[in-house]
Amino acid sequence: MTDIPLEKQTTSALLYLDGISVSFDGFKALNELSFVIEPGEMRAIIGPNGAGKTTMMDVITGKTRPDSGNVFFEEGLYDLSKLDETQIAALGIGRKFQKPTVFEMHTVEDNLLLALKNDRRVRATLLWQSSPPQEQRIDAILDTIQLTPLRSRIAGSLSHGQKQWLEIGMLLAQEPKLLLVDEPVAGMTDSETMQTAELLKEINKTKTVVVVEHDMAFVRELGVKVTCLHEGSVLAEGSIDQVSQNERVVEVYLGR
Amino acid sequence: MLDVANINLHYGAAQALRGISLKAEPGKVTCVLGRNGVGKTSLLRAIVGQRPVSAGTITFEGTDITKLTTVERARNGIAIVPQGREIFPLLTVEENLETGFAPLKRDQRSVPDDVFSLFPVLNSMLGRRGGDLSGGQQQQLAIGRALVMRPRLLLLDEPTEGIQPSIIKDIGRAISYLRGLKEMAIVLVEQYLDFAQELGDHLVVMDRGSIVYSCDRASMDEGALKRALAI
Amino acid sequence: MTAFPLIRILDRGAVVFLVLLGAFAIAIPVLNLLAPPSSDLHVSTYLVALFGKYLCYALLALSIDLIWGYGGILSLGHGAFFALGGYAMGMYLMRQIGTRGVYGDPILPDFMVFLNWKALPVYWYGFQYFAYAALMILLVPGLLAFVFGWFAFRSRVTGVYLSIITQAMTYALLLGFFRNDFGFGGNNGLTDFKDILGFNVQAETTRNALLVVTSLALALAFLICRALVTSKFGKVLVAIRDAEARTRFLGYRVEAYKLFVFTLSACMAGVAGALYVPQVGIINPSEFAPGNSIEAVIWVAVGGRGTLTGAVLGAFVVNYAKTYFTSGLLAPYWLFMLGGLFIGVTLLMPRGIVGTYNYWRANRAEKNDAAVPAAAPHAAE
Amino acid sequence: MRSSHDRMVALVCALGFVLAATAMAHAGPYEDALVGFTEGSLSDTGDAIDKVVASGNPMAAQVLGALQDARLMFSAAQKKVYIKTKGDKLLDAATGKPVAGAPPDDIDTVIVNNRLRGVIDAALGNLTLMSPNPSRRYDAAQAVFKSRDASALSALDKAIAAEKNARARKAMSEAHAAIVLTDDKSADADKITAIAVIRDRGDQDALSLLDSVAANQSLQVHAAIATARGKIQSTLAIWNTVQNAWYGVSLGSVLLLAAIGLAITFGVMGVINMAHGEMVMLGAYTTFVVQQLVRAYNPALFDYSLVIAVPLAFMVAGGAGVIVERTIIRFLYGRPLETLLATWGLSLILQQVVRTVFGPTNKDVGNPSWMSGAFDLGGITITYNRMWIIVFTMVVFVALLAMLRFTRLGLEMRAVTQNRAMAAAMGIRTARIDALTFGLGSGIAGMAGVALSQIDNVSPNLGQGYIIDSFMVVVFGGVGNLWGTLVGAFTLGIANKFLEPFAGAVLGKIAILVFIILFIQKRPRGMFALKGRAVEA
Repeated sequence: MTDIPLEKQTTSALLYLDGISVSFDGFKALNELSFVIEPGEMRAIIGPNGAGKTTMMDVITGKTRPDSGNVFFEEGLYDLSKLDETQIAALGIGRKFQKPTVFEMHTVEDNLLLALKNDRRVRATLLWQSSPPQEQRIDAILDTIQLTPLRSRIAGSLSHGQKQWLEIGMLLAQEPKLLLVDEPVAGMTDSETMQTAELLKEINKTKTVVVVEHDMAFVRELGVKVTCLHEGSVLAEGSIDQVSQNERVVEVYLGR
Repeated sequence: MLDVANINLHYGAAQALRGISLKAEPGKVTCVLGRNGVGKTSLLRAIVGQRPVSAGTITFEGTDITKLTTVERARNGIAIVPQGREIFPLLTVEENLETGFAPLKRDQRSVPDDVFSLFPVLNSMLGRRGGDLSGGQQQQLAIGRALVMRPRLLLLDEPTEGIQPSIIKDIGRAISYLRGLKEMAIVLVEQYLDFAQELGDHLVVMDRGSIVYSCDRASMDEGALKRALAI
Repeated sequence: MTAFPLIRILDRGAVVFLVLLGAFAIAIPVLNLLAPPSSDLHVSTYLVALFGKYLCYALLALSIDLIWGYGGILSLGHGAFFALGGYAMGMYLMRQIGTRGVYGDPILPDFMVFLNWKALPVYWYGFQYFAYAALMILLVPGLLAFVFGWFAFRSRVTGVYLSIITQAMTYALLLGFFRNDFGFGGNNGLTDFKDILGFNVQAETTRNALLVVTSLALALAFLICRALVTSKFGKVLVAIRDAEARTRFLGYRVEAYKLFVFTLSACMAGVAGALYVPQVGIINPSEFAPGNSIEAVIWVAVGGRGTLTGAVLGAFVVNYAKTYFTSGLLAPYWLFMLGGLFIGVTLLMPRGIVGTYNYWRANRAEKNDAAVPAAAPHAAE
Repeated sequence: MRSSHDRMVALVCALGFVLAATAMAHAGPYEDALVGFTEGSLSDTGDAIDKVVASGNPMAAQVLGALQDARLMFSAAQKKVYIKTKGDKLLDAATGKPVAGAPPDDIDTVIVNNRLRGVIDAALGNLTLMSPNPSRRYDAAQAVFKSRDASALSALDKAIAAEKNARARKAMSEAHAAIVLTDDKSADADKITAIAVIRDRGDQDALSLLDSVAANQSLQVHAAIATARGKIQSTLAIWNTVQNAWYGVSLGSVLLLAAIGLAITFGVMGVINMAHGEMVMLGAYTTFVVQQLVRAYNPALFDYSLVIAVPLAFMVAGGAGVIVERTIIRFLYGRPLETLLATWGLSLILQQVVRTVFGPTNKDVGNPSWMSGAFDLGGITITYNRMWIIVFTMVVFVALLAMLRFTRLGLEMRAVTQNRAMAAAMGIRTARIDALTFGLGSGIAGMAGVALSQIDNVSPNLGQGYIIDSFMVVVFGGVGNLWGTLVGAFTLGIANKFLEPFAGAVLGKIAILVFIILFIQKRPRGMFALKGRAVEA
């Protein structure tokens, strides 16, 4: 990347959202949102509709520019709020979208190949040759996401759950420092949901993960620190049990 | 009246509804509860015909409407107050209400007085652009707009979402008034328990695309309900 | 996927295509030069020129398929690159006329003498050298495409908007080249060519040679396209076509990819135009007409976009039909057919001939639970 | 120019005779003159003409008029000359009284040849300086202004002295000034006053007159000329700008007319209708057919032919639009690029249909009287057809806005545009609205065709000329925003016309296209980008 890293800020955090505000013509999607993700942790983000979960993802990945506030990455080396999607991706932030967006016309294998951490420039892709280490890497990922038997299938023909996993696999292939996972189990069966939880835990052994999810059973299954957003800012933070005891959380979820 | 018989619904490969069955009666409010992402909205989409069901049937006033288009269902007397209001931003309040004339015969084309007596604020803003209204006003407009259609089935999708308490009260009052008229069946999708409890005659809790708990107000077991909704 | 690029490039379809093309490129000249005019096998020189023309169209179609079929970029202005290449060649041929022109001016082409221009415009310098002309044939269209694409893709102009401004581009050039003071012969364009590299352009042998050269160019371009689309670059391209935003989030510079392929495609179109001019013996502004560009797109649609071979097939089928119908009683009905073709293909056969065939084969294969080869996308963009 | 000059040459000799006539006090020179017509030889006729003019007799003009259109008869036997009136009555040329009884047997028409016709024109030109009709006098004066012939001076003086009509008098004094200025013999003071008069005239002719003044002038005259020229040039420059602006507005209105329909189909429905131009073409041909029928059955109605054509064109093109939407477009929603190709194919078919039915050549569509001609407004000329097209465009535009704003259909259209799914859920028949919207857009294109038939060649390719421009207007103005289309059309129209003088028509057009291409890069949604695809009404 061409941009010069900022000097190290005094934060040990991998990701540090500092007072982010975003408003779409009047309506405040994010309101002075601040929180910290430590390296290697897994964080679940919950919250009712319109709490700003997806907007937060957009800000981190550069899809939306915040009106105010900064997003510091890697101990404050980079301010993501100044970079565009491509640069941010290149810094090692991978995103899985709410609605699975794999490349339908490509085989499972090619989907991974495209995601594989590699030189993204035109020349490189023109001259690219597959190499044993890369082959092994892909095999390994296929194994993790349990799609080995379907490696040469067209991604478009996969089941919903399989697509979700493929996309998670693509995240892994990017070898990002940080994974942003948006509603990974939406529309999955119970068993698929539980498998996904296992998968994410597995991934978390080596990577930092942020999961946005409504499915409480799933979040409980993950058993990690939970941040509850409401109206664009943090309402409560802590273990799932603490959060679900929290008066205000109960209020926003069960009513006023 | 409305009879939804174990329907499935898919978004591409994703299954949003799994064997849902639901009934609604005139003068009664059927309340569908559950956190978001569990398929409540998908259920309403299936009822108004915005998404085709992959299995099961939907019967309305004795006729099978499973295959009908959204327009035809609306013309048969099904009105929806969608999530996020979806009022027409560039139309004035008056024009927004008038869009409800579509299913009506020429001579019936008038805004019922109820609309203004329930939501006086609309009367004072007839000339304003829908997009310029506050969230609460838009919500009231959306309900008013649905009432203009003289529906016999009214579907409300989270009418309290992101609305300040005072207006929530108004909306609550409006819904119970409409129930009192005994002219229409009402299906209310809600995330917030107490709002649902005070209005719902039947309560249904959904999770991950299927119904996990249902009861009448009378036979309601608060504990079981809370557990079904548990976070 | 295999590690050996050559095998990767030459799948069954590609081999079949190249063999057919080769056979064609050999058979036609042989039958034209060796078979006695009396025999039924004899191919008239008229046909040779005609087929040569088709090959140029095929090359143009190929260039369009590369960006549309794989990159999802629908250019309605590719005729412009074709014509620019043609003009570059035309300028070389004009300079070759020398004193044999009507006015016998050693330097100035006839039309300049006619407009009593005193000196050769600077941009005509060097075109007496074939090498220079050849360079320009690639450079001029390429440069235009690069500048144009740089603006368009960087500011994320996509889909219909892109199509419209590409059309506007060729329209602007059309207007420009109609002007005499542009120095390209106004609406008469460039013609009355005498010889190319010392050979008489009218001569049978030259015509056959041109046909062979064009076939080679087509084959080469085809191989380049195959190499591209089967490479990782090609996969990225398709990824962009199907999910541009997603590709960005994977860290690819989408605009760079589009720009590269757009420019390359423009160069191919330029070569097609350059080969076209000596075979038809004239280049004039009408080549810039938006209609031509769109017609070229329909060749690709008919053959099947995103298949390369389909583009070539489409170019041949449609143009053969055109020749057949426009030169007969049916002439007045040709435009009905062409129009009908546009509508019919988009409505009834969006995959095109080859695409539909692949799709059908794939479905049959899928029953034996094998892989599904890429079928044409539904609605690029 | 040339013809009027010849006329003046003749006028001069004629004037000479006027003076001569006043000199000799001879009885009845007119009657004598008339005899000349009875000789039957051209030369005698020529002399006779001059003599008649010289006589200054009130009958003179009538006689020459009759002679000009071969209504002057003579009887060689009786040496008498008669004027045959339009009503075929016979007047005695000498007295002007109707002839009693039967005309003589040997009566015959006085022959003239072209040379004589010239002379007659000239003579009449002279007579007209005193003609009872002020506008005739004005024209005569203008003629003198151009010819600047010194010998006309005295006649002018007489005329000016007698002149009541201000316009004519001004013209005459200008003519007078012109003569004075170009006559070296006249005094500097007179010249300077003359220059003032010329300066106030302030048009191109005045400028060229000043330029034509001989170089050898005294200093103050030079100075006066210089300042005068400066002043005239600046006024001309201003008028020139105004004229350009007018042309711009005129072009803009044409663009707008062609683009409104597109703004609806493209802007509102997001459908790229490449056959839009052909809808315009259909409208133009409807006009042609209407005119043919009118000519055939009731020529008297010709002036109303356009009025009849407008609704018909709307129905024809609109109907075509609805059919197209039902049979093609609706299967392609959400596939803009395919729509683009399919509608292009459609445009080819429509063109060919028209070509087969009406032939490939241009069809001649006439301008009704109220559409032809022009009038001067200050220093600019305004042609009626351009003016009416601007008016028509505005009417269409306003009508469309009103329709969208106040009718049920308009309401439903806007609702569908802003939120298709919700509109359907409200029971609005979206499919029907789509068809009608497309029909409306096409219908307006058809009406545009009626207007364009008045200023453009009606040929099967009529539409193609407009399609790209219209797209540019819509895209530039901002998709889905009629006001944007309005502003876009006029901006482009005026910009185009102001570029032309510098860049020339074609280069100007290219410049505009390049500009728009660059513009779209910067603001892909156009000038007045709206959130979502919503029609502004």
